[in-house]
Amino acid sequence: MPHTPTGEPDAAPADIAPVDVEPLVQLVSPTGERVVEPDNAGYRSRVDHLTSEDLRALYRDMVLTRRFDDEATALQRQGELALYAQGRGQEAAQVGSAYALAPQDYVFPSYREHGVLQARGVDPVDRLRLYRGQDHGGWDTEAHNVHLYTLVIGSHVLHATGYAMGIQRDGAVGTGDAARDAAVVTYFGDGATSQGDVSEALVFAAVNNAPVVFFLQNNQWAISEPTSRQSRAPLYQRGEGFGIPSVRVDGNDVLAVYAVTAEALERAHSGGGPTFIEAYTYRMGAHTTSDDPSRYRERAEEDYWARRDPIERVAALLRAEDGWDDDWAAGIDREADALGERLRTEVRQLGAPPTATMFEHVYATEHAQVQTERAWFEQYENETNETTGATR
Amino acid sequence: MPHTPTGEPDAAPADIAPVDVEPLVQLVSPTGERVVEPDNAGYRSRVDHLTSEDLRALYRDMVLTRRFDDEATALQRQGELALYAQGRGQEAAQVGSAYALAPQDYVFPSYREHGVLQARGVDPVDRLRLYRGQDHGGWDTEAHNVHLYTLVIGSHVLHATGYAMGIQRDGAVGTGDAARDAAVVTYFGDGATSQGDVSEALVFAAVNNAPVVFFLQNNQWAISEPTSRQSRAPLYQRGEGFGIPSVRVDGNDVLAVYAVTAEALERAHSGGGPTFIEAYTYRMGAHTTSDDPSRYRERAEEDYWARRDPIERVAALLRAEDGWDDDWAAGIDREADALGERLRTEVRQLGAPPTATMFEHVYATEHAQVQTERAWFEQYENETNETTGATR
Amino acid sequence: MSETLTFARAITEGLRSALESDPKVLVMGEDVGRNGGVFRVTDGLQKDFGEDRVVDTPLAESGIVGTAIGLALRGYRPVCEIQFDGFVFPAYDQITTQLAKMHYRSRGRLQVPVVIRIPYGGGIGAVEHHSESPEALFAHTPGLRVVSPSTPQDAYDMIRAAVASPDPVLFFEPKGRYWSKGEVAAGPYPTAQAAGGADVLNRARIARPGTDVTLVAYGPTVATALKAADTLGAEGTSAEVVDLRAISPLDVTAVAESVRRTGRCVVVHEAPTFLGSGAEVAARVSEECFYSLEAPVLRVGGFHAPYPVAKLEHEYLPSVDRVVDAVDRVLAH
Amino acid sequence: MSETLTFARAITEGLRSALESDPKVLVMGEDVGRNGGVFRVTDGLQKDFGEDRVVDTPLAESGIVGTAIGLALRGYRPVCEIQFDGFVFPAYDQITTQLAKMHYRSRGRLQVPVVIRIPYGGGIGAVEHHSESPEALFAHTPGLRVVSPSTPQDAYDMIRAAVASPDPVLFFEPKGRYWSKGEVAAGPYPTAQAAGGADVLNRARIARPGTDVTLVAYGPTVATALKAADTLGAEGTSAEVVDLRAISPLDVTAVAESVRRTGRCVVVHEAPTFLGSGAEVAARVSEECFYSLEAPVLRVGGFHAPYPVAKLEHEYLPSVDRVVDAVDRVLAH
Ligand SMILES: Cc1ncc(C[n+]2csc(CCOP(=O)(O)OP(=O)(O)O)c2C)c(N)n1
Ligand SMILES: Cc1ncc(C[n+]2csc(CCOP(=O)(O)OP(=O)(O)O)c2C)c(N)n1
Ligand SMILES: [Mg+2]
Ligand SMILES: [Mg+2]
Repeated sequence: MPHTPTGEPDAAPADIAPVDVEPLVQLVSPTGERVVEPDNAGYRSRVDHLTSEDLRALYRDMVLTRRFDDEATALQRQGELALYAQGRGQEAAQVGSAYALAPQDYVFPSYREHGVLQARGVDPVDRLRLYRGQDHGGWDTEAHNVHLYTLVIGSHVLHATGYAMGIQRDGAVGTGDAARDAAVVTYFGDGATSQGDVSEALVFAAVNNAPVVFFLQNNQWAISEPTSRQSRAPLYQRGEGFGIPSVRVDGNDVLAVYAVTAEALERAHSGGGPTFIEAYTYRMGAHTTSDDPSRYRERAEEDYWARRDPIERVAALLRAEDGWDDDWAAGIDREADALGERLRTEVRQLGAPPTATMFEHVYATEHAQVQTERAWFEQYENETNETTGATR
Repeated sequence: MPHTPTGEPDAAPADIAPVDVEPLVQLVSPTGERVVEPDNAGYRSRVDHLTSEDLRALYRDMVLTRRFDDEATALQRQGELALYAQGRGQEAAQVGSAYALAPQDYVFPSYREHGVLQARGVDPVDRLRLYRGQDHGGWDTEAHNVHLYTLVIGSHVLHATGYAMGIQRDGAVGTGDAARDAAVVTYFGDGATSQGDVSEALVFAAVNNAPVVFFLQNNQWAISEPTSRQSRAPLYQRGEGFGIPSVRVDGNDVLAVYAVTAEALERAHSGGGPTFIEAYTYRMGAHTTSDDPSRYRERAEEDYWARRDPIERVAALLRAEDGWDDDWAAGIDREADALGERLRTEVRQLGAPPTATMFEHVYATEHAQVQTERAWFEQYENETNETTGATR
Repeated sequence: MSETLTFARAITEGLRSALESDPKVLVMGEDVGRNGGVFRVTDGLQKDFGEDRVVDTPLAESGIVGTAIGLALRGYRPVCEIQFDGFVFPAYDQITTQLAKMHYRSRGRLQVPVVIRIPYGGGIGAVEHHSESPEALFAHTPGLRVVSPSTPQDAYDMIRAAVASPDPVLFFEPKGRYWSKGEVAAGPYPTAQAAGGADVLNRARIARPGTDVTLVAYGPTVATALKAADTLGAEGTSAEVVDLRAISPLDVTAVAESVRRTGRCVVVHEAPTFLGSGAEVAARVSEECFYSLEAPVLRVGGFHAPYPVAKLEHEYLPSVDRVVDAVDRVLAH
Repeated sequence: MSETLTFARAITEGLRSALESDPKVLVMGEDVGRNGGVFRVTDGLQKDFGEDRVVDTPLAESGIVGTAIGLALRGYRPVCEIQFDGFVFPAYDQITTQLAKMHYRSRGRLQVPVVIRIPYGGGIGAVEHHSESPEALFAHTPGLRVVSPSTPQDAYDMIRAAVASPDPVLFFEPKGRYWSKGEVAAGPYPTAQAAGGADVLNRARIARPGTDVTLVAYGPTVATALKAADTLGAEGTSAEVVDLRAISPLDVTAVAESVRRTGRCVVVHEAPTFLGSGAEVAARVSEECFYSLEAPVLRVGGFHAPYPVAKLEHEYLPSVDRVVDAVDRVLAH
């Protein structure tokens, strides 16, 4: 069988310092130096206003996201979670893009965007209800303008597009009022790009000129399948084929991610329509706690990317530009410890919801089938309790 | 609401001679002159070998396709067909592309490719069984290497891709043996490009480097919706976003269509993988006999395209290069008349299949549910016949 | 105020009243705008309500329903048109895994009041995929309401209730009845809570009272059942016709109440009987009327075969004769 | 020759034997190659049969089934893996409108022997969409065969028959049983015609004989029914357990024969009972055993609610207790 040209170098070549794909927006090198080139001037200007307070805040959220990840993974190993999908390695892509959002912007995540949730203030314990098998959602979407995780790959990308069409109808686009103009950012993976729903979302967004940012985290793997099983063209080009301006960014460079997202949101807010962003990053962990990456990928590749850890990159930048305030850093470690402590305690306390919730909210108004079955079940439970003293 | 930039001029501007989109492969102008430009040299060389016999053959199939169309439309008006989807205006796109096929190539049409069927030798009466409500298919697919019409928009484009993956597995690609190397051509419309299945087909074809030619007939309309409701980028760019070489061709120029299809097939046969062709054409008739285009499109646009009739273009070319043999032309008219005659007679004779066929071929092997119901029905029919003398 | 309208026009007027009463209502689908839909059900609506509220969408059913869900999350009430029954399946994933489950997934925090209108059923001499009855494929899924009107008045009342209801509703329109006429009286536009619980979305209707046998039907087969009842009446058998209106929820109470009186039951629908909605009716009636049933519940419906070619559809569809035959059989028991 | 295998491994070995016996057999799906599938059912197959026969596909279920149809038209026999029950729906259109209908559409000229393997059912403590039982949503559609094994031996025999069968087969694997063990004896690989008509794809099996009540189950609930039969046996009630194996076709003859002997019937499946396959069983048994039934047919299954969170799934799933309770009720009649 003829082999497929991928148009993309393999993910794990030799031992090169810079990331190895072109074009790629990058503002900070893996070793923490600012990248100053003529063609990133526009993006550089978008991060000019970020103070060292901002850099510290980005760093803090990335570190807390990493700690959240480690604690959740540990909790799963201890049998406290049904499953967990690690975000390790994708903190810059997630936190950096979320920082660019206005409060009124709306997020449609996939299921791995713990860093986005961190930046949007979704309570860490709530973030784990789903993975504990205690709730199908877990947080108040309206309180954070973050929709629930969606597990059917790609389907939420259409919801995001429809939501953006609603924003248009509300007249909340192109008013010039920064507190009013709104947009949607939706996150999905390299695997998801193959789903028809994602392509249809690009169609709907383009023809409606909807204010939506398609934020693809190309973490190189869809479970065991490398990106070359999903596309033979670099994925950022996908958007262009639908008439959507597209850009590829170093997803492990939090400032570059912030800059391209800010640009995309400015376009969306002002009525310029959708943007497609490919954040080129790496899933450093397993797909989920059920997965064993050693079955399908090489240690050398993991090592290559370990040297491009997005958190180390911000740390290096902070060291270079902000000195490194040991007290401040220790404070963040204490915060992380407290987060871990809280998760270990409170997640364990997330018990089963009352049995009756099984029948609640199937419909918003009464439905005879649910009523009948619920009534039957309640009687059955009562009888069983009476006769056996326990349900089962 | 902000309006959408379409990146494409509206379909019906003023009264210009050449077709008004760029880039566009064209070899013959609407008035029948050869278009000789540096950048169509490669395509010109692909039609060099066509003799005036070939041109006459192309013309003949286009004329017969047009007559088939007219007769079928008339038959529908007389109540002899349940429905009919006219191909008027798309004869060059269909016949020209089909001419480029090798016998072993396989076609997956949509439901309007009467010109392809003509060129592949599918019997005209068989072509109308579906539209008569007498058969869901109508012809022997293996005899012509033409799959049945598929009415669920876009779904057959995946079948075509899978079929091409089968050709690869058969080792019938890249052998260099012109009688062996095979490929698939699949036809679909501008509306179909929005369906997730079509995008997924592009994904599968690209990553597998499958020998399939995606032949999009952009006839400007999907029932009442102009192409601008499906895409804001020119549609040929869609393929490129998936890493598939793409080209836009004047779909009313039979030689240009032949040339681009021949190029795509050469690529597919030799192991070069898929190609995406946008044939820019126009649906001169209604969507189907149930449709009334005056509800949604302008007469001026129809007039504009009437002047670009693909049959007139070949006729003009033949006049210019081949003289115009009146006897030959009269012969074709007689053939067309005979075709009309045959359709008028034989289509009327296509009666209802035996009732029992309703239960046949639901499964290839016996299935208890079908057996039970069939037995019941046969008994019921017998009893009803006995008691009332008629079924109903 | 009451008017004679075709079935199709009753839906148009119901949609018009919804669009007028609630600025959040949208109509969306393929060709619903300028063309007014292939059955002209949305005729004139785009002219009156504009392109932002009556929206011609790209040709992609998953996209239509998926974006409608997003619009609903933003507070809109989209009414999606699927052009024909057989073309709803590309949207099946969005309907089954997203639309049906989002209210539950969010523990009631989110509502997705999306209506999906589907012209369905056969008898119109159409080509493949244009005559199917897929309602059971939706009614099995918790979270969806599935309804089908049989008269212009119900069509009008039910589409308005469906649009106002906070739950997603699959609205199956018997396309073979589009040109039938009836009186339609307008009324006040329902509130969301009233609409969800409205009788027209929840309760069966006695379309014709009778005493000897209960005929259960909905949508297109109500007319068949009524005709069968006429025939039977002429032969001295009094058939009660129950029009279910909703397949989810199924008004088992009303059906059982009728069967307890008549002792016999025949269910009629166009979908294949195997695992069709009649299976549920038969199972429930058999259970709840165990001591009143004089004969097994029989089902008259489509056969276990894909919808056949138009030239055979009248053999496939449940006919008056086949209903009468089934009644003869339950009476003979 | 017989071996003790896990249920999952029995399927692996069935697939291996199909791949060995017929060069046209392909295995395709997400992560089925190097990773061996998320349940390791295809473990080792790519290594042994190569990347052209055991194919890691793009993440697109419609694409998987759609290209499988095309491959089948070219003479191949693709076995598609859907990763989890809840992810089959993007392929629903291809399955329902294309795969099911192509043989019929072509009047038998074309065959599309595609198998779709779907790990299904709950009880494994998973997150949303990973525990569902959507079999009824396929069995209603003419043209599809829908089966589900309950033992390693059946798993082995049925996957081989499914692959060899000329019809499309939806092969539902009770994922909760993947780790259960049993003896598996190999046999000759079936021919196409033999496979389609094979007992394992068409006939129910008496999993345990009994005289007082018939328990009808398939896939994951056969074990539940057997346990319930144990409990009942201890209480002096002799329950017969019928393992349907196929939901389409349903072996009504076998079930009715049993119920005629026992006079009582309880159907058990994990899917919601409303319009679940048990509705068809109940309707048919009520019809065919009208004079032998001593009590209504009862159904024990999932409730009319989306599959709940893992922490509640054991309340949702049909338990041994609930089966016993239903038997008590039919016996009390
Ligand atoms: C429709 C559907 N098919 C299959 C799955 C199973 N599945 C869960 S995650 C995953 C891989 C996703 O890869 P990608 O989109 O790259 O996202 P990532 O996990 O890398 O963040 C698969 C196949 C699913 N959740 N939904
Ligand atoms: C999945 C699906 N949705 C809707 C339809 C109804 N329908 C039939 S043809 C058509 C328009 C197709 O337009 P296009 O793809 O441009 O092809 P053309 O008819 O112009 O050749 C529509 C919406 C269908 N057949 N299938
Ligand atoms: Mg990924
Ligand atoms: Mg078109």
